Amino acid sequence: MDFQLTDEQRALKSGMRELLEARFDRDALRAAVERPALDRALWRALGEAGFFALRLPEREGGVGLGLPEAALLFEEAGRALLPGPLVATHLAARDVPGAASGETVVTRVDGGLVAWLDEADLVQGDARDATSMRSLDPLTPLHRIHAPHADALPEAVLLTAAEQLGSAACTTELAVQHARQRAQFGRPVGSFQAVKHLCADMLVRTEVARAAVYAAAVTGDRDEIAGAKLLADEAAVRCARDCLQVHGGMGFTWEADVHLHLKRAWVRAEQWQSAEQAAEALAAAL
Amino acid sequence: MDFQLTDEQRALKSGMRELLEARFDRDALRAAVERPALDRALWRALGEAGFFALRLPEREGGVGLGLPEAALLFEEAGRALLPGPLVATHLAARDVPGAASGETVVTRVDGGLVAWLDEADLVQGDARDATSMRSLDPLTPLHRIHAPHADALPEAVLLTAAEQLGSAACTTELAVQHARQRAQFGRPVGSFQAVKHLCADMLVRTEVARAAVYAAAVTGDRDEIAGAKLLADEAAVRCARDCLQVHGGMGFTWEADVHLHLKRAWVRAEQWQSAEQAAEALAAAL
Amino acid sequence: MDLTYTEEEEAFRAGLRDWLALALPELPPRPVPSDWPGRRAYDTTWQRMLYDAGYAGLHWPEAAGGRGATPTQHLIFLEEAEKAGAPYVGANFVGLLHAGPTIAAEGTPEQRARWLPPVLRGDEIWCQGFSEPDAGSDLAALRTRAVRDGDDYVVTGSKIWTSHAEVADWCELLVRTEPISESVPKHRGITWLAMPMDAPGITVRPLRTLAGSAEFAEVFLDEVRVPVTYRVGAENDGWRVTMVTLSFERGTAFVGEVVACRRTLAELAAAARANGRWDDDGLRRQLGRLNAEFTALWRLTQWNVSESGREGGVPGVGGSVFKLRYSHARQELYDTAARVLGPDALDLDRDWTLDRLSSLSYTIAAGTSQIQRNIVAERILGLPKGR
Amino acid sequence: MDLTYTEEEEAFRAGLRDWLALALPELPPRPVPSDWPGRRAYDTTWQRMLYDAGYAGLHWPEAAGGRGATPTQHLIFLEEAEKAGAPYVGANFVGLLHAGPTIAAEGTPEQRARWLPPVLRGDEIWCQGFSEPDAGSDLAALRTRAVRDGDDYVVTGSKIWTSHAEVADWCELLVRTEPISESVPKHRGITWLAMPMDAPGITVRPLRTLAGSAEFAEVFLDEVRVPVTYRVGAENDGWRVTMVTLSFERGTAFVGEVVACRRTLAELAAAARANGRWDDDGLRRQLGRLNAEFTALWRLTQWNVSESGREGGVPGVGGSVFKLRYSHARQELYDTAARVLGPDALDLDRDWTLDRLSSLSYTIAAGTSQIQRNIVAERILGLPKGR
Repeated sequence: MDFQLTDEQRALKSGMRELLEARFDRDALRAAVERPALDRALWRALGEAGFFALRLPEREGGVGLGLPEAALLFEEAGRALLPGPLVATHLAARDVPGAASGETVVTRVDGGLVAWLDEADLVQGDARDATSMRSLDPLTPLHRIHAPHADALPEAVLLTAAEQLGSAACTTELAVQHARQRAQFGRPVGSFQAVKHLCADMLVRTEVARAAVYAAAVTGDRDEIAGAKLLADEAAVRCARDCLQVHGGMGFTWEADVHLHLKRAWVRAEQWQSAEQAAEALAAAL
Repeated sequence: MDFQLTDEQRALKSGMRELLEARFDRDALRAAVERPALDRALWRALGEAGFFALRLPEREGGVGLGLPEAALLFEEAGRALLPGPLVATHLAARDVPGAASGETVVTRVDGGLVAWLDEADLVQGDARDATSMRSLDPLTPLHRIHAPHADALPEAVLLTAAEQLGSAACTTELAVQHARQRAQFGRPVGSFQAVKHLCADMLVRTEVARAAVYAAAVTGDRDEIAGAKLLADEAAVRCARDCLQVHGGMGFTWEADVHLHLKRAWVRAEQWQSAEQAAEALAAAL
Repeated sequence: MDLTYTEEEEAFRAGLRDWLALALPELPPRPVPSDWPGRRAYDTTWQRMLYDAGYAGLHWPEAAGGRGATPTQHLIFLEEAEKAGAPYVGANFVGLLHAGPTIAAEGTPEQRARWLPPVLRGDEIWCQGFSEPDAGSDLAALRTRAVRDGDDYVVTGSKIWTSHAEVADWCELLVRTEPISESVPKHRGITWLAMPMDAPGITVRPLRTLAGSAEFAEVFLDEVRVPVTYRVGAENDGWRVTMVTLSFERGTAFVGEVVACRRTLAELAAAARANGRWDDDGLRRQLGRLNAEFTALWRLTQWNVSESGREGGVPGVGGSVFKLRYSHARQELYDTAARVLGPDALDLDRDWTLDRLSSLSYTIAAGTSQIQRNIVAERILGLPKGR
Repeated sequence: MDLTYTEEEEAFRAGLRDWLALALPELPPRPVPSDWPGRRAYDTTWQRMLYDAGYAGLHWPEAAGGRGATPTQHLIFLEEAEKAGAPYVGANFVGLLHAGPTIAAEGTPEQRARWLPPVLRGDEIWCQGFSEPDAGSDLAALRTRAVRDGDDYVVTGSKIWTSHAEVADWCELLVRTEPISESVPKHRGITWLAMPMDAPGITVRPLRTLAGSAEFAEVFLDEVRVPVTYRVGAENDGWRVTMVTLSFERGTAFVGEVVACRRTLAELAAAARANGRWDDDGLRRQLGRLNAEFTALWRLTQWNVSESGREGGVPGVGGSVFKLRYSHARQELYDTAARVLGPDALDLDRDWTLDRLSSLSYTIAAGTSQIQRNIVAERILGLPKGR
């Protein structure tokens, strides 16, 4: 038992972070917010980097890695607020030609929702009765499907939880940065216990979610994945809200990134397995 | 509309506080904790002061006051942790001879529980299958009744909520006192924001419960009473817990009164109308 | 403890209801949020209708042209107006609720005569220039400078979170007339000015919030000349001048909102009954709990209003208790709405989605919850200042 | 990230399981909580059994007479022992987990030879004299004085929250050997002493907790003579000496408890299914949520244990993250138990009622949650000290 990242896993994760910093910097993010279209070149770059083919065997042109490694990459994607139907395309890498390379953008009907329907090249599931909605999240165009909710795909649930984890880690860092730099009453706001303790609770939520997500990725256990989603949803939503509180008025502006994390976290919390569905599954497992 | 205590109401309330300070001081409280028997002389003194006959018309030998005044007295009883089946005896003042004067101690079967069964002179309701239990609250001997839960008596619910309010107000004061006096790291712990904010939240909880309890006493509305009970239960339990947290280790001792408030608050939260029953009633009223 | 209304209060309520029933159909259609001139026209039209009917400045003292109504009458007014679906103060907010009362309390007779009647008639509207990018919770750290030059102050700096700046006639402005130093603590050296919004040197830049709209603006001031005669109160006494008015609302600040929240809660229950979510025990009880919560907040409002009608009350502090709980309850209400809606809560065109976003500001704006807790702990509970 | 155990680890687990299956039936019946001599005998018997089987001091370095096991083996040991229903350290707590490791790290060869073997064999037990009535969160403010007199320290003062004081042979004692002054900050001037509990001048008074039992005592010291040779580390260096050991548990402090909580949770679910409360959607989902919570806490334990096995880890700080969450989760668990039980939760003879009471100490003991948040914020997040 050594429940720590291997050197290879660390390298993979930091490689993904560097790729995103280079190809999806803050200007690109804010441009995507104002014009939510998929950056196809970035998508192909992700494909080249193995983001979609990560778990395909090497003999099928894949990278031959597993769910833990995929979780690390999706954590980075979540941290960077990378838009697009990343989970659906990743899951389709084996079956849909071009998905692995990032040529084909795949989305998937997920119970009551389908994301990026207009931009995707292919939709999995029955989206005939999809009706467009004005999405709360500027980075995720949504359609509403009035179909019964399908069974959660464990891998989709887990990778979404990993994105939530990345978002929670990011808003925690944003809050801490702000608390260090912003001065009021002649000192950094982070020196006030009220702010300090908000930040401490953010870290605790994030690290508990991290342990849950990483472990669920390693075991692949359906119940453990449900637990990881539940805790990562909570962490992403609550950390974004606390981050907003720490930022005060500045956090309430469109210019601050915190609302993008909160809205995205709200969307992901509804995707693949909601908190209530996860809690029911976890209760049944007791 | 003048939703403030009248001068008469203030006088009544402070009179009750003085009576309890004189007849049920801290020594009496701690003696009652170690030997949970009813103080019959105190009970008669309460009767003389009109505690039980408060709402009987004057022509029946009562005080001729209403539910709001009763709520104020029960708030004081809750603050002082006065033991005994106060609510049941108060409600029986009209129908049970000697109840109004404090000669007869009356208890009442309340859904799954009956308090003070062995000490009471009279029990209302069917207590035949009552089984004794070792009560969590040293100030409230309990029996368990395995009967279906009867409908909540609104007046019993309200007066119990008033006791919870008194307890919440008391633990808030205890916490503030401790925070002012206890020094750690060279200054009063109440100067640390973390402690300060705990205390502020305690006051908020108490004052919201106060508004709810007083208003429900004035209107006598069944739903409003349910709401008052729900909020007063929350206030009493959470303020006792926060009071314990503010006290640190000292709050964890048997010698500190805070545990008496917490245990009593837990008991009262189960009495007459639980939080879940109240919430259901309040939902149905929407 | 009396929750019934007196005959006079009931008569006031009846007269108001009758008038609202007649007046509201006369109002033009509500403009879209982005149409600032339309919003100004709509809000001032409504203010003029109130004025003509004798309801303008209900809670203002009679000497200031108001009706000198009791806090209870004001409560009734706000309750009935909200229930009837009447507009709230809108663009008249600062004029009616802050700048006007400040001038009424601290202005000269000439200043009162110049500025108060147009506010009551809906002829002029005011905006507020208090917060600055580096002076939020710590408002007294404000740095916008005013330098005396003959009969004018010359003002340079910037303000943020200013509503209605695009269409306001006047701005109640806090400026620093004495730099902070060893001998001048930050609360000294602040002066209150009425700045005409058409003065040269003012630039207004809309500030988009996370709800996507631009309800606020930043106001940049580059050597704006404000006549000394537009100063209310003494030079360097602006902090006290401003604080005098903060207790003016006497507990009524959120009356309309609490009434509206109770209506929203009833709508939520109806929606849950309609879409089947009502069968969820946990969600149903949460709706029940919110019923208790908002009923209590309504009663706490009545409590605060009653207390403010007495002498010696400290309504500003009772307001902190209320605001702490209310801001949290409001967020809980809209989070519960999202549970009722499920995936539809992600649709900006559904009811409650934008309200959910705007509810996020309640624990921040007008004093964060952290600041409010300090106020409660130090001013009510007497806990020591310090850390 | 590997959650499977190596062959060696599995072999260790298998051997342990076999031994536990044979050893546990040999144990005498568990004494009642108020029987201190019985508890001492029971706990030391168990320790002797562990010693004879080679499991004593599993995580102690071999130089100190331990087995020098890896953190993972220690984790496995604690997990399996709890699952098998074996006793936890009990009266051996301070000796095995604090005083012993402190002596192992900081003691002289003679001190190690004198004190360590009896701890491992269960011949001697230790208690802890750190906290004082006025030095709780602020432990370094302790005031119990030790004055050098020839070859002895003469110690006067009082200690609180001392477990097993009635039956301990030794007390690890922190005393002040240098008064706090301008030039001596409070963390200096503290010295670590081993005090024989049979020395004249020691009075032990049981301290009743809110759970009704006397798990702790107050210890009053009136000119107690402690030989200088019983000092571990240098005079005035006791704070550092004490802190060295705090990281010694390497993330394993709550292993048994987390295992036990998961078992309790399963029992709660069974109880709810039996009494019909399972049909309550809200309560059932809460049980599900706690399943996620304690599974994650188990994984976090494995994470911390793995990290402590690497160099450069800061297990004490990772412990703060864990403790903040765990203490809250434990309280939530027993509050949920009360919801499952309904009125039966008021019965002291029912399962979980005393556990619910004792869970209240978790956010206070061994560093309040407020102190833990300071640690996390300042040491992990790098936020500034101050207010």
